[in-house]
Amino acid sequence: ACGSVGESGGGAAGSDGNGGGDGGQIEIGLVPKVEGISWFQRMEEGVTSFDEDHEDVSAFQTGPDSEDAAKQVAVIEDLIAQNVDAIVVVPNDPQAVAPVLERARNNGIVVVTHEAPALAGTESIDLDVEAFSNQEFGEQMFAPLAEAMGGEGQLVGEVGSLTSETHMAWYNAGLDYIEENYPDIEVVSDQPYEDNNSDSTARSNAQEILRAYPDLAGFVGTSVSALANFAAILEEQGNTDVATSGLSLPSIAGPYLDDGWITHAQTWDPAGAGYVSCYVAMQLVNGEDVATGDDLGYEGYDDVTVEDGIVSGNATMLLESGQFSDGEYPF
Amino acid sequence: MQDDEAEPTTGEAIALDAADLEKTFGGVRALRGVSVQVRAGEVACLIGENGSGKSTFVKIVSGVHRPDSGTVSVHGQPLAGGDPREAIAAGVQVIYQDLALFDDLSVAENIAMNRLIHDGTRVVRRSRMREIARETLARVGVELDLDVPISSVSFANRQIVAICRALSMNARVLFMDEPTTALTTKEVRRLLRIVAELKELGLAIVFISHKLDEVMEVADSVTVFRDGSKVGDFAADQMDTGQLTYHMTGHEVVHEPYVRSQDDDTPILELDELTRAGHYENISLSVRPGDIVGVTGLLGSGRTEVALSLFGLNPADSGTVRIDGKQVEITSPIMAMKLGIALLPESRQEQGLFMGYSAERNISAAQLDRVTTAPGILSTRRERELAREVISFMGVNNREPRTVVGNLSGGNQQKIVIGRGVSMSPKIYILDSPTVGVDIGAKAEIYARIQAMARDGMGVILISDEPEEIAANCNRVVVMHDGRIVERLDSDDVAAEDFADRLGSLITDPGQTSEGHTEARL
Amino acid sequence: MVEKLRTILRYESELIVLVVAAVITVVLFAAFLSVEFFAPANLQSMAIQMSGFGFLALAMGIAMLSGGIDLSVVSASVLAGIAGASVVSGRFIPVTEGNGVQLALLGALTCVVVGMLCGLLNGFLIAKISIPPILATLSTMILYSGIGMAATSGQSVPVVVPVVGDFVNATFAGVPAVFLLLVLALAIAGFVLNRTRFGRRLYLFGENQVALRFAGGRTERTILLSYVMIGVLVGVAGIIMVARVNSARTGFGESYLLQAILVVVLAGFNPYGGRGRVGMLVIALLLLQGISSAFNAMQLSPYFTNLVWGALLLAVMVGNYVARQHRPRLAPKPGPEPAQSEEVGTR
Amino acid sequence: MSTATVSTTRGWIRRLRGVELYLAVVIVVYIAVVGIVNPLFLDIGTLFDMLRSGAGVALLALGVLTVLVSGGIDVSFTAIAIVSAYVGVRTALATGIDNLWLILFVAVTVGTLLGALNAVIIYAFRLPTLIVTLGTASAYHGAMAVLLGTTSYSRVQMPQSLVEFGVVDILRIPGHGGLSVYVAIVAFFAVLTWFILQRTMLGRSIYAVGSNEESASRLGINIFATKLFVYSYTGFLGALMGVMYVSQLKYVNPVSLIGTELLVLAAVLVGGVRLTGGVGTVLGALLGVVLLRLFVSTLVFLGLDSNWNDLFFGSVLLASLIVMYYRQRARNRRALVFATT
Ligand SMILES: Nc1ncnc2c1ncn2[C@@H]1O[C@H](COP(=O)(O)OP(=O)(O)OP(=O)(O)O)[C@@H](O)[C@H]1O
Ligand SMILES: Nc1ncnc2c1ncn2[C@@H]1O[C@H](COP(=O)(O)OP(=O)(O)OP(=O)(O)O)[C@@H](O)[C@H]1O
Ligand SMILES: [Mg+2]
Ligand SMILES: [Mg+2]
Repeated sequence: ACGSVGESGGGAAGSDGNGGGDGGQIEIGLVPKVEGISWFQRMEEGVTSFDEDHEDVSAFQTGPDSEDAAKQVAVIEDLIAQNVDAIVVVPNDPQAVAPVLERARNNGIVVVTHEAPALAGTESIDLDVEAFSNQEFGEQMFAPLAEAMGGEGQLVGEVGSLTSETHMAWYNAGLDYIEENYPDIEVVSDQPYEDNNSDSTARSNAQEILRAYPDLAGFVGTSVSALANFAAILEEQGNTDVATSGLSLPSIAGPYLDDGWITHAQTWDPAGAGYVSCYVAMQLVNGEDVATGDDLGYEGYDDVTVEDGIVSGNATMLLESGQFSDGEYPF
Repeated sequence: MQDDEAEPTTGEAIALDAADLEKTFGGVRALRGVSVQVRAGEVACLIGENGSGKSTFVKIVSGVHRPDSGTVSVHGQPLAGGDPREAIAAGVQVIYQDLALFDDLSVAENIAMNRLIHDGTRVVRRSRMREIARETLARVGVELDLDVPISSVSFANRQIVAICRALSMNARVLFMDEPTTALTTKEVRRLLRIVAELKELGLAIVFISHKLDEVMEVADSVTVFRDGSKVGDFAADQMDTGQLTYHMTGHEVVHEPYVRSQDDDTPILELDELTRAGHYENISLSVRPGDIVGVTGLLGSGRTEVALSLFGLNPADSGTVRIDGKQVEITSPIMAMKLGIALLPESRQEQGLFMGYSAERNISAAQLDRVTTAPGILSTRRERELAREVISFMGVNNREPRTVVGNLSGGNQQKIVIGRGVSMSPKIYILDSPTVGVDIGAKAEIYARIQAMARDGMGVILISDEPEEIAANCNRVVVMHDGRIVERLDSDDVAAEDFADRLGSLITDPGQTSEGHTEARL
Repeated sequence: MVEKLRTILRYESELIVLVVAAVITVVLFAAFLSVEFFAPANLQSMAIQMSGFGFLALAMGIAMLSGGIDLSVVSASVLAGIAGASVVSGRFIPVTEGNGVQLALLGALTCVVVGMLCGLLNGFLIAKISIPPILATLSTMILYSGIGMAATSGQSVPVVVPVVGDFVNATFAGVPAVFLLLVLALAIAGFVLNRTRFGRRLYLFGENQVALRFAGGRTERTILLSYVMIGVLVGVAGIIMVARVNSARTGFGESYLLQAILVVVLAGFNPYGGRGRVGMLVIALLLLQGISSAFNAMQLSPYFTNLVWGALLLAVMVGNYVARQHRPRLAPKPGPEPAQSEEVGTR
Repeated sequence: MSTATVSTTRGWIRRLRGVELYLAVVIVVYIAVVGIVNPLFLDIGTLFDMLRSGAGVALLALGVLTVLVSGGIDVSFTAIAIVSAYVGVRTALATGIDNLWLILFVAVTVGTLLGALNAVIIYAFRLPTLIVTLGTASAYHGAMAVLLGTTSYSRVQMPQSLVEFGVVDILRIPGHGGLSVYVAIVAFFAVLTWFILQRTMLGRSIYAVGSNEESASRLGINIFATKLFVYSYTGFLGALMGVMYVSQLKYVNPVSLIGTELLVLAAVLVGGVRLTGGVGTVLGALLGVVLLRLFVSTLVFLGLDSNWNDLFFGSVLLASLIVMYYRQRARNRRALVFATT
């Protein structure tokens, strides 16, 4: 399948809009969910290195101070008003940014999203960039856990929020996988618990879950807070009966993996996502396509798939014990 | 007119020497070069109309305010000014006009706090607190529950607490800024006796009051203020109240006793066996057009509670209220006002006025309907007209309707609240303690207005602690005690020569007519 | 004329301080920013951003006039938005070719009604149960977002009627319609607060609620009504939010709560009641929006914006203090005067 | 001061006890209900867990109590907490001295100073405390982010002394977890705060200032010194809490914690502490914290779906407030207190 995009004249229009006295540079603004947390600081590194790699591009990151879709919309509106050439967004709530992104496109601005497959193929965006297939990522998360549980026992899950599209996609894909392959694993709560990406909530959830389910055999956390705090509580209690898996960062999961409190952790490099999203945006501004098989200049994205408006890489990063020498974590 | 210094009664040292004090508050000259000297063992009374600068003088000496210029020294030691601690350390104690108590702290703590602070106490023992409180209370001869918060204590007892707090220290100069406003005759007597004792101990006492008979009783010298300047110092024994009044106001003040002149005797308001458990019992009363019915008694005798019931704020349990012969159930102030009842509340600061707002806003607050044009839309013009009307009828000294009432003197504030009620042309006007803290001149003007209203056919209920006030204004009087009416006096009693004295003793000693007990409630 | 100017100089110190702060800010922007910042497109975008938030701030301001506070403004407007969006989501009422406009109006009405009900509950708790406003609205803040969460499972409620989105983009003579709506609301609120009986009672309540009761004001009804009015504003804010993002979801706009309080106190509203003017609120809103957009344009970190907001708030308050030292002792206008007593109290 | 008469019943002391008693009853009933629904809840380990996770909030509550009693409101304490802790951590990282005492020292110094700065601004310019602390909260945190950045540090990157501090137990019951040293810290400061407020002249001055600031100054109470103490102490407790917080989470995230101040304020107010000053006890404030923590941390035991969290929490909170204040309203009416709110 030839996954070429650029059906819209977005690229050309973008170049036109670029005439506004900025020395012919292509301006790309990346709007993260929130500024100041390590994930997006790492993403900014990717944006910065993209900016440095490309003379004719000025790429920068600017975002809100809290994970609030309303503030993110405001930042995007300000970018539209400045008439940048492209906007890259990691939406807090894809639905909420959709209209403003559509407006951006109507103004001839190229729009690329990351972590918003739901917007792919809509009028709101040109392309969505994913580090991997969310379904696979979810299965990858649950498989080693089921294995470690010996294929049986109680399992509890926790997500950042029930409204997070990607978290729920991983969780549900994982559940389907378990249902099919490990019928003896019992998922004890109707719905995953929720930590709102807050460490203190994740921590007290972990304590309560362990008390309320004394026979728990497995825990899966799709948010960084969920997995890390659950592991921390296991460590504090010296509890070795529960296998754990989920999303994490090298610097957070590293020590727990080394000591065995985390069974399995995986992630993707936000720097790569930032770099590649900017790359895609630049291509579209220049009126060029992104097609299956292209190399987008970053590890894990050297052979991307483009399908239904989604550019998927192969950038899942499995975290393993002893993978990084002490303290030398990339992020 | 004599303006010369009064001869010092004793050869004692000068305890307080304040020279050339000037103080301006954002344009208002509160003190204009005032000098006052008080000797140890002397009671110097300070009198003057509302806003003449008496309290400001006190606050400067006690370090609450810093004077713009001028000096203060206590027993020869000059004070830098503007620091209460310095003044207290020098031996200055004040019973403030507003008492300056702590509502949420207990009686014991309120009394002892002063002492504890200046003893440099760091760790507080409750027993020590109570001990100090008990000692000083004993000195005044009053018993109070030490552990209840001040907010649950009657105003009279609060005044006692404030007095005790000042007495708990070994003061050398004691200021008493209207310490008797809420006290009844009996307590006033006691206080004046204490003043005499303290004087014997060599204290210099500055006593401020609007009640000239008290002043005449304790004063060695009298200092008169007018408009921030000192009119003069006078030896008390060479003066009478008439002369003092003249010095204060610049004219003679006479109270004309009120005689009812209406001939329509059908009552506008009738209370029949009105009862509210714990507040008052079996109150029966009727008011005819032109009546000024005095309601008096000790504090806590239930007068205010009855007034609040008539104003819809304290529903009665049983009994009936009839207005113009029709039985009514008054459930809210609005309804009371619709029925033609107006109330001047007891506390003008807390219940009467919006202190930070202008006079016109205060006046229109009770009858916004009257200053609207289209339904619900206010008219600035009408509001101002109404304010002007009230201000001129009541004779408020500051004629600018935009003046913030908090900046008016007490008497003028009171005129505004009273005038607000008058402008509603009520059938019945209930005045709860209308002249507390109001100077002689303003008092006379207020009396004149009240009587004028009654003459026009309004029924007035006048709640008051002062026998003189009742005597000067009422044609009928009821004395309440412990929630019941214990005495009714009609126009013949009121007209009698010795009425004020008789009333005074009826109030202080209601035991004459009932076996009631003199413990203050509420 | 000169006389009038002098009066303004003497009495309107708070206004002057705020205007001076605004002027300095604009001058600084002019120095540091390209002309593009003042281009119509950017001004339009700022106007749109201000609109939804402006309604919330106005609502908060009204609560503060009575000495209260409404911590539930954002969650109530989101709940209203969810209710309104459900109407136009096609989930309950099928959307056809012809009924788009009617549905949109019905949705808007739903928003306002739900907002009003939320305000009514707040008002009831405050006026009739006497729960302190800060506690009452804190619990309803949690409650309202709880209802929204339970009703939607946290999912976004999409809007499928296109007119809703058009509403935000509509302009009259280049001015966004939603902004005109805000201007209209501010004007009406200003009128109601300053010139009507109800507004006056609200101020009087904030100044001294006991005195208002003795003056025959229906204090409880006034407070209840004021929260209903807040509810209506919050409902309109809900409409604007929904229209802007074409959907509604719990948790949206939460960060606007503290910002609303900030803008209101910056405008000189006294959290203890009785003081505050809609006109000043307009200036404060413009100031805050200007700073936020300008800093975004300069790609400054949002934390830097916070720093500047905080510092600005303190600077303006200190400016007011200094100006107050020279204030004469007359109340200025029939309008809600900002006079302060000389007391030591700093509450 | 336009705030008029507030509660004027006779049994002030009795009534205060009333609030505490009421809270205690609600807490016991609630625990019983959760225990019946899920007996696993009734385990000493659960208690240990809750004590530990509630410790930080309890410390903040003690500070908030002190401020409220003095007649002020503080909304900057969470900002102070995280800023101080972050400065402490950064100091340790920059100097390479991985020592708990150093971090604590730096943090509480910063916290105390920031609190003191609040007091100076409030006092010098006679400004409403809510406004000042709203401004400083924004400014402090903004300044930290601008000057130091917002880099977060994970368990291995942060000072190890903090990681160790977070897991110290003073008592362990095998199979049920342990009682954190945090509990001892909170107990110590609860007693200290109680002692200061109730038994020292400083504490009584705080009540006096909260009750009537003008009167307090006329009595010669040093208003500035009192406020300086109140806000500095709150800053101090905040900083301590900040360090405990990052230690416990084993993760230093300088953009966390902010936004929780209203809940802490609510907990303290639920505990019967009066918003306008002069009234409040340590016991009440702590019971308020216990109650709110219970509500938020029993959902797993109750088996409630996460979607129902807020609805449940909001309703229970509201219901208890209604009962509490409706009774007080009725009492006030009889006592002829005329304020509506
Ligand atoms: N803190 C203040 N700010 C502004 N004006 C003040 C202040 N204190 C007093 N004034 C003004 O100074 C003048 C003198 O007031 P002061 O209180 O000294 O009068 P007073 O003689 O004690 O009156 P009263 O008999 O009513 O107690 C008045 O005009 C008053 O309004
Ligand atoms: N101590 C009190 N404090 C408050 N209200 C009281 C008190 N005592 C009695 N009330 C009565 O409570 C009722 C409510 O007062 P208010 O006038 O403020 O309410 P409202 O707004 O008129 O109420 P509604 O909407 O029922 O007409 C009135 O009837 C008032 O008189
Ligand atoms: Mg989210
Ligand atoms: Mg005086």
